[in-house]
Amino acid sequence: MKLGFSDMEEAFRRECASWFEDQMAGEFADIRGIANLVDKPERRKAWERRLAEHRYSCIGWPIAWGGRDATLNEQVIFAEEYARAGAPNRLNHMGVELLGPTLLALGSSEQKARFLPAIAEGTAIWCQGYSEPGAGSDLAAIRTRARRDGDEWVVEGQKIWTSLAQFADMIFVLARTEDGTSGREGLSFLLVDLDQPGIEIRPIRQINGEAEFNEVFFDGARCPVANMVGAEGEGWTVSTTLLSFERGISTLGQQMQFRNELDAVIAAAKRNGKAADPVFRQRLAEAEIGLRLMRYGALRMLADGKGGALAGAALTYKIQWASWRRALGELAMDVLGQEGEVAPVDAEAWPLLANLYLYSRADTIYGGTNQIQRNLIAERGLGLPREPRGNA
Amino acid sequence: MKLGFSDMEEAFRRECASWFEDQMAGEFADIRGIANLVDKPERRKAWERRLAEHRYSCIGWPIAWGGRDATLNEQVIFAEEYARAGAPNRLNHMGVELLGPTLLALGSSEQKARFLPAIAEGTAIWCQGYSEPGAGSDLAAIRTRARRDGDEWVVEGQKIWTSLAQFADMIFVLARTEDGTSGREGLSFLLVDLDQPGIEIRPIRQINGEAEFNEVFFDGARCPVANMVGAEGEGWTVSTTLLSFERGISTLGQQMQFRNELDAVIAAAKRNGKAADPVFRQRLAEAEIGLRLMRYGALRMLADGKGGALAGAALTYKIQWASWRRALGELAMDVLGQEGEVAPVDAEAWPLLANLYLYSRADTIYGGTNQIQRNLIAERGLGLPREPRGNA
Amino acid sequence: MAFALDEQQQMIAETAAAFFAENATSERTRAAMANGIDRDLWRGYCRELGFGGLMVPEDLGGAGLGHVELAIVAEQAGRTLAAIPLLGHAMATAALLASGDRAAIDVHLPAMMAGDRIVAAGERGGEGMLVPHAAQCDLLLLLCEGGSHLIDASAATVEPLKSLDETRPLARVLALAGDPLPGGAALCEAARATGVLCLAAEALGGAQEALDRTVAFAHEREQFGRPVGSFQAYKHRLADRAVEIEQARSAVWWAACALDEGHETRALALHAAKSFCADTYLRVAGDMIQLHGGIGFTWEHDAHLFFKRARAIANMLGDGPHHRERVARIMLDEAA
Amino acid sequence: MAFALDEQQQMIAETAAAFFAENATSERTRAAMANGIDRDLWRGYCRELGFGGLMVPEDLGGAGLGHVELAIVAEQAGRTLAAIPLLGHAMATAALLASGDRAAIDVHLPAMMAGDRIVAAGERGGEGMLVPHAAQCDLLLLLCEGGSHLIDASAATVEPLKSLDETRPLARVLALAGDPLPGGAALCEAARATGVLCLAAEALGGAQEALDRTVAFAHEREQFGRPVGSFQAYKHRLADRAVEIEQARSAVWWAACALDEGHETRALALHAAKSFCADTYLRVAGDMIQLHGGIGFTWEHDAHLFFKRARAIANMLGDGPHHRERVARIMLDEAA
Repeated sequence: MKLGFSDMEEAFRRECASWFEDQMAGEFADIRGIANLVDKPERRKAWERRLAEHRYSCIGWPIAWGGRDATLNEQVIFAEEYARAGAPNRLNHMGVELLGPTLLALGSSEQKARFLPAIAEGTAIWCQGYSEPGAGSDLAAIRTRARRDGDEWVVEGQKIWTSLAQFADMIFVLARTEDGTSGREGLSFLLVDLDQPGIEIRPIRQINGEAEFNEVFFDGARCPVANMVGAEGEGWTVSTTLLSFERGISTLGQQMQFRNELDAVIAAAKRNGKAADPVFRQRLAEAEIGLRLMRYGALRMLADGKGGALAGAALTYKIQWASWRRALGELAMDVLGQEGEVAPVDAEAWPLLANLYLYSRADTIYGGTNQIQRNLIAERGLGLPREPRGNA
Repeated sequence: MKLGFSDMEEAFRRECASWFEDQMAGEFADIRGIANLVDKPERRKAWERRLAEHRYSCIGWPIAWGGRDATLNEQVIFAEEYARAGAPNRLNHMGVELLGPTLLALGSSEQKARFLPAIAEGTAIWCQGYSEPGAGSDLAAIRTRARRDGDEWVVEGQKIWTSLAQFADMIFVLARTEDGTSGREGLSFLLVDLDQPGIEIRPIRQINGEAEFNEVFFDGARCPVANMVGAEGEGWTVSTTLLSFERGISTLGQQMQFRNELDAVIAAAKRNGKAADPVFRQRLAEAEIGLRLMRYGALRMLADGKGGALAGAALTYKIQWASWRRALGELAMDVLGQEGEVAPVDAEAWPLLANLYLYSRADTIYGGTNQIQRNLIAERGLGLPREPRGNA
Repeated sequence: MAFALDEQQQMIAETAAAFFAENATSERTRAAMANGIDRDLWRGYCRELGFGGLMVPEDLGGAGLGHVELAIVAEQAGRTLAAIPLLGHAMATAALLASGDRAAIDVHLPAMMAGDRIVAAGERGGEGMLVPHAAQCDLLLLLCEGGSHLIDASAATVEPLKSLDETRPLARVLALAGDPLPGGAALCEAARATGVLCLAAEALGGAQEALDRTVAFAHEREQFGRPVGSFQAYKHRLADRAVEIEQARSAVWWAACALDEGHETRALALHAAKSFCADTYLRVAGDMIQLHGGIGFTWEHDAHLFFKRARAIANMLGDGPHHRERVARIMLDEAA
Repeated sequence: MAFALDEQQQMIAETAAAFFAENATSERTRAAMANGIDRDLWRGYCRELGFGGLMVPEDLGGAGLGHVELAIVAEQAGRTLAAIPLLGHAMATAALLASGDRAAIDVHLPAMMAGDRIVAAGERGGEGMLVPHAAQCDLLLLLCEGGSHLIDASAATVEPLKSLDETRPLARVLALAGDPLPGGAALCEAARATGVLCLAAEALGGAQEALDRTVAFAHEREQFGRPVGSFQAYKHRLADRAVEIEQARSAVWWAACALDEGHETRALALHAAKSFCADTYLRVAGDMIQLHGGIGFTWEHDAHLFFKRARAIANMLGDGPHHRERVARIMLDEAA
């Protein structure tokens, strides 16, 4: 067991840090430290392409597909330095971190050849079509249908909570392809072009006044039959594989953003004197401890591969970070007091900490609510009986 | 709405306070402030009789049955002054507060005449036979059986968690009198003499080393048929009525004991300097607030009679005090640090606060666990769907 | 001792509940968010309901009621997030009456009672003076060290701000001129006490409404083929919040009675009520979002309005740690 | 970076787990409660397992392992509430090695490693000096301001006490004589760091075992015709505790690695591990009682032994608020 990195790894760290610093201090200074997910999409697309030019868009992928076949430790280092430099959240997170690995694992040669290069080059942005109005936490209740029409699938239905769909080029969709099925049976996993008449995207305005999430309506939207990943009716398995990539390396980058947020809270507490208040000091310490334990938990999760304790650590990660961040939002507002509740009249977006306070309420909901996570931990992690389904 | 008491009520308060002070400073000084429930049972029986001599054993009962027909406010005052003077916990709580009111409401004239005077005179101590090894939280799963044999019921089975049975003369028992029934059907409510060969009492040693609770084994124990309260098979209704008296006036006396415990924590914090620590001050304040809100909650509950908000306030009282006291136990130990973990080698019982820490873990379990209380609040108070029973 | 609403109080509660339910709808509150006050609603409250002079003695044309009745009404206003200047109004009424300044009373109270003169009230805080409705009001009541100022709004420099709680927007009072009201610290304390009670009662109402709506949702919404309210985790969460709301109600009633009766526990009760009710509201409103799932964090759903109001209340007139520290001072026998 | 047990560490974990599971049974622990130490178990640990010199360099006859291995073993000891003097032993080993005092090492280490010489270790606290195993030990390691003393037990006046945690009883050290070890504050810190890690690892093990036993009970016990573990409130409670235990494990590994590697986060890691693991153990052990229902607060059931051990660990070598305040100092860039 070892915490430290090797000299070669530290050299890679310096290389990453230096390149990111150049970019963020230079051409991409205008999007440095952008916390907001919906600002300046065109510039962020440009940033995706710049990453690709430097072969930095998907370093964990095989060299043949535009990656660097980077080791786990290199990926850890990359994610940390990326975030430390204030590089913006990846607009193509879904493509790089979720769909790409899924295609590498389960895609046909043709699918790899058609879809992977555009992700690696930063030219195709992907989003995820899972949740539906009646199937939020309960993915098995999906009702979006796809029927075969010659060489194409024709999709009818509605997805919701689709993050960043308004900027995306492609969507992967879980749709029911077999009539009369319910639950996990009869679903297929389809790759659909968003730029077609059968698709309408409506942004959903959130609690913080912005719109990251969308409703996506499918009304006769089409995709080639060849765009189905895995076998027909096996979409649930594909989606499970895809979700298993969710808690990977990118969590370490996400943690650097959390670090920035905690640092902002610390700075505010120092400014207004709360940093000297023993009651607040306890809470600040708890936040610091929680963040550090997330990091070491993620490192355990990564080092452990698929074995033993991973089940525990990986299962517990979502609720850990989401609860931590929500608590940080509350701490931020408690530290700031009334000053945290106001912004200039003409401000378009809320300042970092007010936005954290608001947006973090969604963290414990999307991607599996805390309640669902606890079910999973209890059932899969501890082997307790499953919650019964109702009769509906 | 009014907080204050009338002049007459305040006069009654002085009268009570003065009599209790005389007793507790005089003849009963040896059991003053006794927190332990199992110490000096004979002296406590003498105290029950002394209360009766002064017509103070059951002041809320009708005058005809040995009470004083006291108003609600008088009962509130009595309970508070009783506890304030450090008078010991009532050994006959079950008789005075639960069985007595139940007999007054549902008992036959003969039952009233046979059982009420001895309770009022402090000569018959009662205990409660509800829980069973397989029916802790789930009273409907009761398996203790009673079969008719001429003019008698013959009882077979086992009760558990029977508080103070080792000092009691009589037990009220919920037993299944109809073969083939299950759940709430076919239960009857019987009054059984403990002093007979068919009954064996085994104390259960608790986490604090003492034994307040007992197992009570019935092996051919007998009681006259006339000792059944309510109709045959209607025991569940009787027990529900009885339990509805549980959260009455006596809660206010109980709160004075809580006050003493909180005061002991405050004193300890002042002694060792934690009272100057802002982190502990917040927790001490929370404890103080919680205790005050219990008092005003109890007053609302009492003033409101059976209507409207009572449902809410009464339903929420058990979990409130049990959780408060458990938290106080934790606070006490946090305040005391290691000093709270030790006692002289020859100490028979734990000091007040260590005992609070240990015993309060039982508070959230007996008389309906916090989990059961939450079910009740959600189902009866908020009208949410009931938990399904299994198939066993 | 009779710790329940009497008949008149019950009637006031029902009247206020009906008035706000009918008039302070989500649509109207959202419409009022553009400028911070629903002025029609406020005039209706003052004139039709006749609550503009709720705590004003009858010889001054008021209803001659007390803090218990204020709490009853504020609870109902809080339930609907009514965009009205009740807080400043109640504080200024208390301050004026406590001042005994007959001239000021004659000048201001009649117009205030009619709903024509809007008062914003706030206190000097750490970094500045953020006062709810300061950008909308006619009069400003400012609580400072050792005294209060009641100032014509035109005599103050006010910077309007974008506020989290748009149903009661904050603005920054940058500079002010005007004379302190007679009465000094005592008057200041009277106004603050009334304000604290008003906020606690509002928080109670908001928490109750947030709970009720979440319970209703729990019956309707299905996941995994069952109403979400049938899941025990859901039930227990709501049960815990219901327990806290019962305690919060006890706290508000205690504080209101203690104020009206000059009870020895008056200060303790106010600190307890403000901290406990605000914390309860924060928790219930947070759970309201969580338990509604995705819909709960959309702009269209009202959950965020409760959530933001809860936060605003928590921060106003002393936060939780402040009030608990005051409780500690009292219970530990230190100077108040 | 490789944040997982390597093969040797995995083997040590399994060996220790098997040893304690076989030998540190509930019956033996309860029997040992009469005098506070299971001496046979301790000799078996030191000699048969050969862990008496776990952290002692090989040239001194030890196994030459580090804090990671100590943590692995302490976790397993904590799992079974083993009534052994591991804490004092580990702290004294660290102190002796850090002192470089060859004479003291030669005098004490061999007998300690053989399990023949028992060391109790503690620090001067607020009101007195309550030291675990002080009434059972041969040697006393006492951490004071600016230095440590390693004293023959006969040179100290010790008052035995009735202790909540009878599996590791406290006694009061009233007076002492003897020379400080060379090394001063640094040595003191080395001993405390090892002790803190040992306690954190014990807490992790105890929490894991308490969770595992409660999960097992949840499968067996039925109420309302269902296994209690099928109730969602039960499941979610256990899930929350499982999350905390995962975090606790990360904390222990982090602190152990940081100690062995002299990592810059060393101090932070130790404060985090002690406070987090102790809190986790307190919660899990408390829930163990609660979720067992009535049986959980009987003397016969082991739940109270975990509960009392958790409390004892929380109070030893600095409580939660103390360690969090230290974290605050570090993170807020103040003097450590």
